Amino acid sequence: MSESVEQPELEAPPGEVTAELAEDMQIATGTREPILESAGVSMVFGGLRALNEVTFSLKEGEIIGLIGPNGAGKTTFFNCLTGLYTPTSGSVTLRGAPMPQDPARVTEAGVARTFQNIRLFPSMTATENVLVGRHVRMKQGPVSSLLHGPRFRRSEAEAHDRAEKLLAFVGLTRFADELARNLPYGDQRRLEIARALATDPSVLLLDEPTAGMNAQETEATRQLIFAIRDLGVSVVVIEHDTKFIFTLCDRVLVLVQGELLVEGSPDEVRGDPRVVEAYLGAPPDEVEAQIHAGEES
Amino acid sequence: MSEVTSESASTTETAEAPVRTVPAAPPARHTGRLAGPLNALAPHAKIGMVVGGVLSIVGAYLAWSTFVLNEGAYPERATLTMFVEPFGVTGFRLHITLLGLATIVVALLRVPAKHRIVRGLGVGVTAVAVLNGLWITVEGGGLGAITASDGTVAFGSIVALVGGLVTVLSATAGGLEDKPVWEWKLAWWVEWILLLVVFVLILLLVAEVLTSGGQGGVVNPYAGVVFLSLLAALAGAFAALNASGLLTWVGEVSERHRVFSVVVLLLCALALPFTGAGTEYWMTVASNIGVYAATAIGLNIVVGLAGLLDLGYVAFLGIGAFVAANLSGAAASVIGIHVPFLLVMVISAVVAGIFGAIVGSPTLRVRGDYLAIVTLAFGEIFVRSAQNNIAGLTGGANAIPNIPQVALGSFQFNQSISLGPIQLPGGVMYYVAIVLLVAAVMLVFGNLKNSRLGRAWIAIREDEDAAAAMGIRTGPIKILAFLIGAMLAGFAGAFFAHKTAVVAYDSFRFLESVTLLAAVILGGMGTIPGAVLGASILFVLPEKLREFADYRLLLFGLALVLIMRFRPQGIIADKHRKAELAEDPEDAAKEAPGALPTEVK
Amino acid sequence: MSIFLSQIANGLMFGSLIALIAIGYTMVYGIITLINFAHGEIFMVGAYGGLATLTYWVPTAVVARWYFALPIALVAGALVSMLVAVAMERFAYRPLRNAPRLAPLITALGVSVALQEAVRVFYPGATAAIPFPPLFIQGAFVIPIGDGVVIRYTGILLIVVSLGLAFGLERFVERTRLGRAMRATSQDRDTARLMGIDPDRVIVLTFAIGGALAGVAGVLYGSYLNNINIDMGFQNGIFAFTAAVLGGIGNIRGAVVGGLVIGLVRALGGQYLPGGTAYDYVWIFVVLIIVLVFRPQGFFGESERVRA
Amino acid sequence: MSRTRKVATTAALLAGVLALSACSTNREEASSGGGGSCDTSKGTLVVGFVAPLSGSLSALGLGMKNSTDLAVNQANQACKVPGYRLALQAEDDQATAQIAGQAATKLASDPNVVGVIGTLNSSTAQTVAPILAQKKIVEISPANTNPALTQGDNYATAPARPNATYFRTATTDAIQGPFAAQFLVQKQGKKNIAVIDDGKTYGAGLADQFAAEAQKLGATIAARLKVGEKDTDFSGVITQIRGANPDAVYYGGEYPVAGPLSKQLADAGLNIPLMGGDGIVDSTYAQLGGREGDFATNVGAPPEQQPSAKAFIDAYAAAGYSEPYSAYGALTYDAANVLIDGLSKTVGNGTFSDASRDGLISAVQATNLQGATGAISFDQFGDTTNKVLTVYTVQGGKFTPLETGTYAAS
Repeated sequence: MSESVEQPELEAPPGEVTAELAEDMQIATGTREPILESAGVSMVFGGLRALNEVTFSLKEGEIIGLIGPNGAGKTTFFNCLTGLYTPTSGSVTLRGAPMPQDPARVTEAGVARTFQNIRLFPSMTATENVLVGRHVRMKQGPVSSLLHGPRFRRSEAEAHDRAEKLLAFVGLTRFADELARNLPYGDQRRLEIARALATDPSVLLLDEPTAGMNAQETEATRQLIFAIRDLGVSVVVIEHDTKFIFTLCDRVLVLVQGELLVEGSPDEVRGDPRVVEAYLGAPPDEVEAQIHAGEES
Repeated sequence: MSEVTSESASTTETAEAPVRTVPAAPPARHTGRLAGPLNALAPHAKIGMVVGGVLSIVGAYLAWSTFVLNEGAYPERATLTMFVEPFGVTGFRLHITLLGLATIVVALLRVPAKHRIVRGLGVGVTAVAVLNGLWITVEGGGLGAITASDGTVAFGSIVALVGGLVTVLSATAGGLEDKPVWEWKLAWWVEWILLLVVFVLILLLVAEVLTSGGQGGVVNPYAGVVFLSLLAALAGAFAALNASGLLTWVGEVSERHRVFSVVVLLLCALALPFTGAGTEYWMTVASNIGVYAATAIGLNIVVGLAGLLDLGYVAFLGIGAFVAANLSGAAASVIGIHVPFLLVMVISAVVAGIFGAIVGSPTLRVRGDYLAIVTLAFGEIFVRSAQNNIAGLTGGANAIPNIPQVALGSFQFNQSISLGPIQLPGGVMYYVAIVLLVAAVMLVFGNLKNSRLGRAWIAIREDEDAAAAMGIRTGPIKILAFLIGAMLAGFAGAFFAHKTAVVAYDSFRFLESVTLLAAVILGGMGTIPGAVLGASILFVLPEKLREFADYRLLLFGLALVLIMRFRPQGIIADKHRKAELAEDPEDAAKEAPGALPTEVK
Repeated sequence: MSIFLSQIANGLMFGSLIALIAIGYTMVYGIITLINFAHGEIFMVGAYGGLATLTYWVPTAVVARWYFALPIALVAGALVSMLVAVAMERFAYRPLRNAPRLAPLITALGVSVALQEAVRVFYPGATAAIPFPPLFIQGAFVIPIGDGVVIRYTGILLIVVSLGLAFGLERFVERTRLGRAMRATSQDRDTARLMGIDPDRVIVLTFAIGGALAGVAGVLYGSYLNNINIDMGFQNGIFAFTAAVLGGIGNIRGAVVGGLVIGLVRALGGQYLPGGTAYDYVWIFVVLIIVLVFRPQGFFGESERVRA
Repeated sequence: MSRTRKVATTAALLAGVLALSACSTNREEASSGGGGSCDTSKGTLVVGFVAPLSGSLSALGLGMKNSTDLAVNQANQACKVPGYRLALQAEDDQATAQIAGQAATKLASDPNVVGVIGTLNSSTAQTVAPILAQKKIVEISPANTNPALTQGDNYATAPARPNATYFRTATTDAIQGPFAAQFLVQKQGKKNIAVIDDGKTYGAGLADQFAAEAQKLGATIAARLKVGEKDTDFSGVITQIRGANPDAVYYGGEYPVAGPLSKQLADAGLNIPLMGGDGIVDSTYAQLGGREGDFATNVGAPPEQQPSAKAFIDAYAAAGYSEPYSAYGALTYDAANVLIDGLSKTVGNGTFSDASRDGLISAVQATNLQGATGAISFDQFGDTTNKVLTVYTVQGGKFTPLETGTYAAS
């Protein structure tokens, strides 16, 4: 049934929803201190050096873009940041503390992510997907889960309330009770973002959030990411679509063959000849192909 | 719960009409096999249905068997005719008559989804006719038994079969509508009364099904087929009711009054001893069903919610039972102390839970099929160890016999009770206790399912890596599923030990694990009533069809294959979260595993 | 010392039988990642097929001469098993090709129960163990070490045939066009399809080969132990699966090594570990659990891709 | 499409099932033995039966069922119980206690059930016996060997009968095991014996009793081992006992294992006799690998010397059952006849009612019958007093009687 529904016009989340959510989540400290940092991160698979001494830092309230040609090590770097990989050398720190080496603990510490190829829980409703995101912030032991006492109900109510607000935030209220697998493609991406936001992250890592989207949807996603920043969440985006990155991010990092090639404001990066060379070093049609094809797996 | 049902654009809503959607009969253009005859029949569908109904009734009143079968005429009079005894039909002929009458009435009235309803009725008539006809043929030794032989004629089954088929064909030709959706909302007390009536009807129906055909045995050789025939008739009636959308509506009403429904259902279950099924025999069977249902619910947590296949699950029932046996004061137990039953249940559950956690711990490293094999290995190790009387705790080949009955003061649970003039059968207290136990276990399952923990399990089942990325510590949570599931089985095991009075290793073999799994799958994975329904079916069918004991396992194996092929989601499909098994092939293909190499660590 | 060597010999004989069954497991899993639970029953059906041929269709004079009877029985057993395996693939597994993982596994359980019961109900006398005619030179020779190490001729036959078939099969898979198609399909079914390989045919072929080997194993088992029963499939099937995992699933050489290891564990465990022969199967399961938990890719497995 | 296929499959399955069950028709004309020329005006009395009829133990269970059926049919033909037709109602217990409990409860709640023959497993008897005792229904087991069933949990120290309705024609392990030991040690002069069992109630009990008596008589137990109940490869076990150089092997278990075990012993160069209990006495023992010179004990005098036994074997063959009567056939036949005999004494020319049950129990208790396994009567615990046992040896491919004796404790 969802396929037949007319797409309502996509726009930025209404201001009052954002304000309310920001109050609930209480993430912004307004300090603009560095949150997420990596120092000399290298990653070696067998004989292959996928990352070489990557150092970067993400300040609070910042949107950073991570670009680079296929095979540049973007996803590998992402996986190092989220605890899926343990770097061969170097360190990743969150607010100065070393990043735990376990995806669940990373999320608990406040770093949430989405996946390049959407990985929702397909047979759960949109609301339930977001509720799973609340898992880590809910206080329910096995015993209270069993007895459904007043504390349990309070925490359930809170979680449902938050889920409702998050769905409103990403514009999916009308799909609240729909199974995730039945959602249109673009909305699945938005649901994944809502689910990630449900973990109250201070850092959100988005892996190609506009892959497969048309211009209108891409624009809506940009507005959404700005709104997420307004919640006080710092954002790192991997993306092929350089135009999207340059109009979205405060800072852009270019990764080429595992090395951090350039770092700077969109304007600086756009004008940097090394970037153009890195991208256009390959024949034009291959560049084209890279933009449409997936990341290295 | 669902006031905000979003509706599809095509919905036509009128304020007063109770029916939300009255699907019109789709234009009758059939394709595929039988398309020609069906299209030809389409304009005359109404007449066809009426004719089918009439034929069915006529069939019911004709003679069905030319022979007088050994144990008396099958199953009643073989040569009943309209003129001798117009109202003298009972049994399967009564069922056919009722289905036929309903066919005519529905065909003539303006009823939503008329053709779909009639088709259900027709299928019922057909099934009853085929079953009884085949049976008479086989027992009577040839087709002569249902046609003409030795100067007697008996075309009842054939006429009824034709009637049923004509009904089905005409209804199909008339075009099958979609199921209508009803939106009546009545005053709360009217709905309460309605639910009460429905649940009491279900209770009576269950009692009727259980006692249909008598208890079987040599004195009553037709019990099996009478039972099957009743099932066939009920299936037809059920299909018709379902087609009318009324069943769905009642389901919604009961959803609106959930607590009330649950309480009434529990009371109905407790009232079973007061019905015709209130015999010691059915109390014993029901208690066994209860033990297996409780265990299957535990398994449902592991398999249905968390998606972890366990092939050695019956071991936890066994561990619970052996613990209880050792603490029962039975002479053969090495521990030889007697602990009060309630405490025993707790200890059994805890011990089983500990073993559950141990068996579950490989889930930290092993996934999918391999995990299933690990659990199978644990199950086999348990059986072997129990057979070898490990540490003297299991009695080995001699088992632990003579476990005393559970007693309240001087009252033993296997004694019968008198409530004023009503004499309740022996074993009724076990029945009551197990109903309460199963209710408690269902509550546990339901509460867990709708909690943070339950959602985490389902998330793990759906996509373990994504679940981890949502902050779910998948390892401990999976072990918790094993632990809680095993505890429920341990509870049931304590009960099992006392009810059966002997605990032997051979009650906990691999086949029992497969039976439990089959119960969960048959009933519907991940649903609350599914495991109970599945366990009931797997126990009641062999009891009612003891004639086929030799083929029991063969049919069981084939049934598993057929269920997986045709209805993998089980009888009660999980509404929201179609269990992993129920996924459409296309979807499964779409959700091909992602490129994220999460295993490398 | 002679006891130790005898147990080694016992282990190798039992192990090579298990290896032969394990090859079927490992090939099927390699191609469609299905634990074909019913494979043990295919082995059992092969034994009954061979026996039926000898009992009902071959003159006793022929049965009495092992050099005639043995090949007849082996071929008959292989054929029966192959037919059952292919039919099983066609009617039970193929419709579930794209279903979620649990579905075929549970189907396999159902097929296993149904096959075992079908033989019990329909094969005359199969409710109990049935004698199996000797199909090879009877007796044993003794290696004079200590008290003597006894080696039965049928055991030698078992080892020679099993290892020979395994070797031949490995050559087949490595050298022939069909073998390459099988390997391609096991790597990536969709790509193989693009290369013009019909995966359905390859899968049928896999089931057929695995079934034939299991049938041979069934007949050898019968002539080695002189009786067969309907339970022989389940237990030996589980051991064979363990062997397949042990060796690294999808790997024929691994299955053989795994089978031999299982045989040795059983023989030596029954001799030297606490509990003696009463617990010898327990040790196999313990090994299974340890391997699955700590080295799920087995001895020869290259990747963990099979774990999913 | 798949729908039609589904319907077709279901129909085919159904038809198959019905066809299968149609081994014999149920037309009145075709009825045989349903009373013959006897008067059956008072109705039908039911002889209940509980044993495994499906699964891997069904071989024994089906043999028992047929033997009971034979006794019931013969009784009907001979008008043993005037005015009544007897009918057999066989229930499957799936060899598990909980299903056996259901079957027993089902039989117990039928007022026409006069008595129950069964069960096979001692563990199922433990749950069946009390259920039947409550309703005063006689149970006679041809196969249970656990002493606790008749003499209570403290059978060794303070025997006390738990259920007055429970009897058995099976000889307990406590008689057969020692009898075999006396033969093997005293008569055959075997002093170094390996004892193996299959871990089941019957086999393990028998082997234990044998080993105890053999040691008492001065023999050494060279090895005490277990094999799996479904094993067929015994090379490991044989290698172990080979080192101990035994001069005989005693096996507690049944013939499907015993036969191959015997053969594999010989293959390993151990040309020593294997001895077992009644569980290995089967016509296929030698075919399965049993060797000339192997021994077995069996209950009662040899059939050749005893017309009643011969009569049973002939009648069984004549009845054309599709399964052999197997290990417990004769004992089951006797058990059924004990019940029928008691019934005919109790009912006489009167009618059977619940009031007759006490009388039936006493009648069975007072049984004195010449059965297929010898003279049958019961002691105060309900155990058979038939302590006549025969030692058989394999000659020319089958068991032939060697000597018959009465067990006396040493």
